[in-house]
Amino acid sequence: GCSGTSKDSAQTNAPAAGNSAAANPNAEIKKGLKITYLPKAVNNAYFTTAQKGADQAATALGSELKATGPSDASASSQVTYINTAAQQKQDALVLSANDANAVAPSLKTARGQGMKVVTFDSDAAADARDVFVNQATTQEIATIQVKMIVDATGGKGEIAILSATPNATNQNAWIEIMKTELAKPANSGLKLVDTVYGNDDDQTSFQKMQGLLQAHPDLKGVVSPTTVGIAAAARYLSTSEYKGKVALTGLGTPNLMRDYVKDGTVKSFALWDPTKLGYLATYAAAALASGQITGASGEKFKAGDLGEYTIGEKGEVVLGPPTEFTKDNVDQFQF
Amino acid sequence: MDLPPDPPLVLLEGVSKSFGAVRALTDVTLALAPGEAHALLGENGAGKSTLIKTLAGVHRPDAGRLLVDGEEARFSGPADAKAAGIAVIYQEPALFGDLSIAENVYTGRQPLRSGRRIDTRAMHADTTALFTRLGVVLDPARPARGLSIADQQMVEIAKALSFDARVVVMDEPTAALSAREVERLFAVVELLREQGAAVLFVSHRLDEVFSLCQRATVLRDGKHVWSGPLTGETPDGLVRRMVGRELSALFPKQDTEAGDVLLSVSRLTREGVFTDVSFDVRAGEIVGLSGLVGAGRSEVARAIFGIDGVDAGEVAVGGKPLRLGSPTAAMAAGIGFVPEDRRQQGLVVDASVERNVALASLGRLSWFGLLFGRGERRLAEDWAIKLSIKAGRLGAAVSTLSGGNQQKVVLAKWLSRRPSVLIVDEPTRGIDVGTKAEVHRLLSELASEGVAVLMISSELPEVLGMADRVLVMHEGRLVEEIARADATEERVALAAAGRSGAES
Amino acid sequence: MAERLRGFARWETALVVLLVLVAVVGQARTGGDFLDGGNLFYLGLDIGEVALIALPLTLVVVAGEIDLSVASVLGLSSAVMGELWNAGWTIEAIMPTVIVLGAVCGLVNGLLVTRLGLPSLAVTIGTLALYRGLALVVLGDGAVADFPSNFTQFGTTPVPGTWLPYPIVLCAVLAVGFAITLHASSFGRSVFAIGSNEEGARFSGIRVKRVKLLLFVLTGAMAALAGIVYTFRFSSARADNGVGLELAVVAAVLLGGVSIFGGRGSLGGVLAGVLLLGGLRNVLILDDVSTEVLTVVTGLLLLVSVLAPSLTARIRSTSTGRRSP
Amino acid sequence: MSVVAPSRARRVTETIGRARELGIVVALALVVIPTALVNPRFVEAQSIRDLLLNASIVAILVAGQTLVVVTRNVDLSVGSTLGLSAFLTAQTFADHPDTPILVGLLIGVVVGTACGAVNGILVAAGRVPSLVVTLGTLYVFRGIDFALAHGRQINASELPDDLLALGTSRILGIPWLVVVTVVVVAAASLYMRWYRSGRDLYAIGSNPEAAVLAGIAVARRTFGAFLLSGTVAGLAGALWVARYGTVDAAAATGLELQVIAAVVVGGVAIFGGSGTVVGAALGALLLSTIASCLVVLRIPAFWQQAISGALLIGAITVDRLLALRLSRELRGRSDHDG
Ligand SMILES: Nc1ncnc2c1ncn2[C@@H]1O[C@H](COP(=O)(O)OP(=O)(O)OP(=O)(O)O)[C@@H](O)[C@H]1O
Ligand SMILES: Nc1ncnc2c1ncn2[C@@H]1O[C@H](COP(=O)(O)OP(=O)(O)OP(=O)(O)O)[C@@H](O)[C@H]1O
Ligand SMILES: [Mg+2]
Ligand SMILES: [Mg+2]
Repeated sequence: GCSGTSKDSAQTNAPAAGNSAAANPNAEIKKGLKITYLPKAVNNAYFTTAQKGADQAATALGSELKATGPSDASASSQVTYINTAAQQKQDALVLSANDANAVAPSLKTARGQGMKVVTFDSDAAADARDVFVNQATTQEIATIQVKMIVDATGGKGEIAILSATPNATNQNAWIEIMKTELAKPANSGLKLVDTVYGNDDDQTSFQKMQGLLQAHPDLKGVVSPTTVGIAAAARYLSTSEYKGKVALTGLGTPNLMRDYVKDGTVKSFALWDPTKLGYLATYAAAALASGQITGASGEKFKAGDLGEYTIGEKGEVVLGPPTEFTKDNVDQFQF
Repeated sequence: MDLPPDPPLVLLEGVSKSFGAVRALTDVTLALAPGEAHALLGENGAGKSTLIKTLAGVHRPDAGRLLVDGEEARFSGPADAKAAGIAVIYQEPALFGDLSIAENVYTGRQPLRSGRRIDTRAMHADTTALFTRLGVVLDPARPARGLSIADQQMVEIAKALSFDARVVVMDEPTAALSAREVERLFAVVELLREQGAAVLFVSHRLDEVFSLCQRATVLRDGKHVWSGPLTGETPDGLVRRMVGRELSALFPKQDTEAGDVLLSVSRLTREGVFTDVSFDVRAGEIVGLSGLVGAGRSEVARAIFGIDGVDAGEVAVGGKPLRLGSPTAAMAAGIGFVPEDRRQQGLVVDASVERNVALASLGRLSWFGLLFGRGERRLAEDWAIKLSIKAGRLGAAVSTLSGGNQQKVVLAKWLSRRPSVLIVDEPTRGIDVGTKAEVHRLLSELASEGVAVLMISSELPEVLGMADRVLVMHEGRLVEEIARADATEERVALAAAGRSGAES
Repeated sequence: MAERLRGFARWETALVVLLVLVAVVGQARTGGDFLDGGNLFYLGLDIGEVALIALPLTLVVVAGEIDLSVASVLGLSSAVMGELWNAGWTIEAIMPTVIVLGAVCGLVNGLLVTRLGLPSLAVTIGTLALYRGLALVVLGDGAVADFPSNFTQFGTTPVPGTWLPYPIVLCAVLAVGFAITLHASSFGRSVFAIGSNEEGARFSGIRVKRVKLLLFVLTGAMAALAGIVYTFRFSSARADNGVGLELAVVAAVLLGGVSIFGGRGSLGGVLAGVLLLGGLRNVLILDDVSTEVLTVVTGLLLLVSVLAPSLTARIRSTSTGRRSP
Repeated sequence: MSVVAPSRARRVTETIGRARELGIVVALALVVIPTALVNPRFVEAQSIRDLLLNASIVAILVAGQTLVVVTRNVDLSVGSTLGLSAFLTAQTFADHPDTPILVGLLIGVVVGTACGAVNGILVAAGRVPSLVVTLGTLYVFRGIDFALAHGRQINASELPDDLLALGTSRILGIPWLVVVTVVVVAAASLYMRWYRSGRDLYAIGSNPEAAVLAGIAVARRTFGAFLLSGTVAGLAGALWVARYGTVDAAAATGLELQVIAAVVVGGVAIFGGSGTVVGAALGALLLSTIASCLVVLRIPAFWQQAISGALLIGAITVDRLLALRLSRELRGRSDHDG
């Protein structure tokens, strides 16, 4: 390019409409705050569970929580709902972003109009939200999955990944770090041979699992870092002749996986409690909307039963390390 | 009212039927007695097919009643008519291209075997038996798609016979058949008559009517004109009843001096359709192209206009060679083409009159592709007056017009382009008597203005009355050229049947 | 048939009445939020791409064909845009390239339909998968989001001093062009003629195949343009952009009174259809009506759009004792 | 008049008629054999069972869709019908764990039949284009599904084991689901081949006006085709629960395009009149086998969709060329004996 706008000549997006206001750690949580809860899609069991936590928090805080959202988890489908929340002059938005970038412009506009934005589970562009409530650090999630697959396979052989959509922000971040972990000499016995995508669709994941096993006769293990994927994969494994020969682990909910850890298809899997995630995100939203915090690193806020949390780098709050579920402890969890 | 001796099998009484503004039937009465073959006669558009469709339960009459065996019957659809024992061979074959011939014959009545399954073997055997009766060799298992018109007609006939119906209605069954098949068909009709069935027979060939039928009914403009026994009647007498006036008045072709050759066709061939067709048409001339249905006349016209491709041969317009295979090129060279099927090919019936008239002149009416103002309306108004098109509004859909007026719209569409060569294919098919004369006057006028006209027509009197020269096609070849002075009905008919050259 | 025509004319009137109704009721139910400038801006953004694609698709459907691959072309153009931007191309060079690419996608559809005589429904179900697949091949799981803000702002800010989004302004300008093309040009007359009677059109010297080919090419190019708008609006080039949008566009076109069999329809009706679907969605979401109701309402509107004209036509034809075919 | 000896003519037509199904079988072989050479596991029992299982639900839907498409209509709502019936079936089992398996399955079938009846009434009695009607009901049925489910996901642990066993257990090594599919396909194909009302469907699609003249009850038959398509989609929904064990409101979203693609690939003319259920079911098998092969051949994930799309277009193109050839053949013969 000679005179046009190219990647080299352009300035990247302007920085966020900064939080100039100072935090007042002693500010009371306002009553009757209007909060919108916006999951990736309305018919997703994981988010339905998280919504329970959000509801509990809202009740405790005396806020008005409204759940809404699109029926499909495509990149742009949430934007309408973000705009609507802004239009309805909601005080805060609790959001799990389908696409970090696609929601950014409308989030910025909404914040410009005074709405506070908390992302949870899946972040939006850092300059488009105030706080991100992370279920666990990317590093923790990746590490625990690598640890589980090493346990299950004895640390030797070919493994593959069954992920959600090719564009899923979370999964891609975890997979990147898992690759780094696997490259370490300690894990040199494991060889990642393939990554396939089940699109967070039960049927597709099911069939992709089959395909993986056929394509790689020497496969020893599969990691599925998505609740939909691992459940579908476990169901396939449990009835196929590969049961017990191919290990499966990843991120799953106890309710979906209970049968499979008990029948030995899966040795262990991990997850955080989505109810707590929704609960924490709602508390963060209320704290922001009440001026207790601004999202700056080092600020602290109280999150009801969960205790006190500190905002870390880039406005991130971490719920805590993921829980590993095995047949011994899985019955203690209901979500 | 002349009633047959026995109580009629079927009696249509005072039947009227309109399609929008077109009164297709007005107070028509028709009685069919067991054991008789009854001719239904009338000009194109007289209402014969409409009457038949009323009898078949396709149309519900607006007024009048239908009695079967003296009992009033109400048909809510063709199935009811079938159940009452009425079998119909429609004018246009209506076959299922994807189904086998046998299934076409036995649609909905396939022979069954255990478990209510269709017995294909029996069905094929029955079909073959029927065809043998008719003297046809057709494979009952082959799909109906791709059958020639004549074969399609034979399948329709077989279908009607397979019923053992008490009333068999045949709407121009012989139009596409050769003499041999017609003979077979007649033998079958005789058999049906002996079994006590009534046969209603439509044909424009009066000799067939006289050899087959005992009684006849004549319709004119949708009205009942005459019913009676055929004994003592003459063909001329019947024609007078159908037409209502002397024939000569109908065809006012003015004599003109033929000018330069405007359309020159040489050695045109489309494999399997027509072969080695060569002829010229001069300015001021009307050349008639005659032949039996299926002889390939329309196909020649389509090829000249560029709708179909050709395998060999050339066409020149006004001395300049024409690029074949492109209607746009043909139009640019000055050819206009009024196709035979006006509803499918000539018109966009859902669109308004003005849109249709302007459809072939869009280039001329538009300015850089844009249509401003009322150019289309003005063009249509102009030609509606010139051709006295009767339409409620020029914005009304063409489908609301009567057949004759629809035909005039097609003519207007092409005449408004001022073509130097005009090809008309069956220009008066399905239009009423008065309009027909008007169309003839128009064609004649055009010729006198120096247009070269090629007229394809299946109506012999029309060809004989209008054409300066008659070309006759038989099975895809041009077999004879007859000057106006020498053209007689007999000579053209013989040539069309492939028996020309007996005398010159 | 005339009744049918009048019925359709009336359907367009009915659409406008429905639109007004939605606006009035929406305004009341949402406490004035609906007709607020900010909300209208969002509404405009939301319908932008659908409207852009609906313009050429109207012509395609009027000509008796259909193109289901539009959303995939949108996705492919978005993916290519991202890839070219990553490769260091300038936006000024990327935009025409992407539009040409869309036109080529349309050309492929058009050639398969006109040269091989394949049904467009089947062809474009195939290219729906093909083009989306190519988008994935081009950009994979990546997302390109660092487009310069002086371009992305066209998708995120209104025209200064108004609440009008830029895509809507673009769409309005193009709509005038398309309306003139369809309703006041010889090309448009050909399109209608082809849709009502293809054979008749051919016998009138209309180059049926060429017209259809052109329509598919145009649709591809417009879908690519919609892809550019989409990419700037979300500042995000991704292979899965616009998944499933084809149904929304087809629904809007049909709701606008265009006959799926071709030959009937108007661009005004389609724009009203786009507005009605978008407006209704907007009102319902503002009014906190659930997603499921939204989906049902969309479907019911479609059913009404075909049943209403057909039923009125039938009632008339029975009163004149006539059977429709 | 035709003077061709019937035996020869019959042979030509029958060979070409069969060629369309044969073509799909050949295509299947072309896909399976190279894959098996590269990866012998592909033709092991487990793998073949999986191939058949993967195709089975779509193949069931395809059987119903063929009935509709042959009449020159289309049913776009099958995915939504399946979703609704799957959810209601699963919900019945989840909320009333004592429901007998057959009763539960019947609930799915009844729901599907009801959806089919709605489509059928609208198309046959409303005399409106089926594409628009079923696009409308696609939204309506899915919306109802969403409303009933309200974000709920029913999973394997809530479902009776006997039901889930139906999705995985086998008889003589053949999965039950595959047996059911074969029965449905066989029943539909026998119906369309050997029964009067089945042949009527072809007649209607082949020439609607002639069908009226021939006294065929066009509206009733069209209604029947949609009804059966719904019934079959309902059955597929119930089986979906058994097979996948997890159901939410989004189950089978977008499946209609796969079904129509399979029908078209299977040689059913999209404008009606011709095609067989067996061909269409083979089409479904071909498409799902291609998808499996691409995974097994380790084609990069991002290429798979593009390749399936290209193959789909290739298949309909070949089919079209075959059909053109057939019609030319028929025309050529009648020309020469004229
Ligand atoms: N469905 C229809 N709608 C409108 N007008 C019709 C319809 N069918 C027939 N007509 C009109 O009714 C009149 C009688 O037509 P009909 O087909 O009965 O004539 P016909 O005597 O069979 O002529 P032909 O000898 O050409 O077959 C014609 O003017 C025709 O255009
Ligand atoms: N004996 C035959 N064998 C094969 N095809 C035939 C035969 N007769 C007619 N056809 C086909 O049937 C079609 C109809 O021909 P058509 O009736 O239009 O011919 P025509 O001479 O123009 O008759 P008309 O104009 O009187 O209807 C043509 O495509 C022709 O090829
Ligand atoms: Mg007639
Ligand atoms: Mg002809």
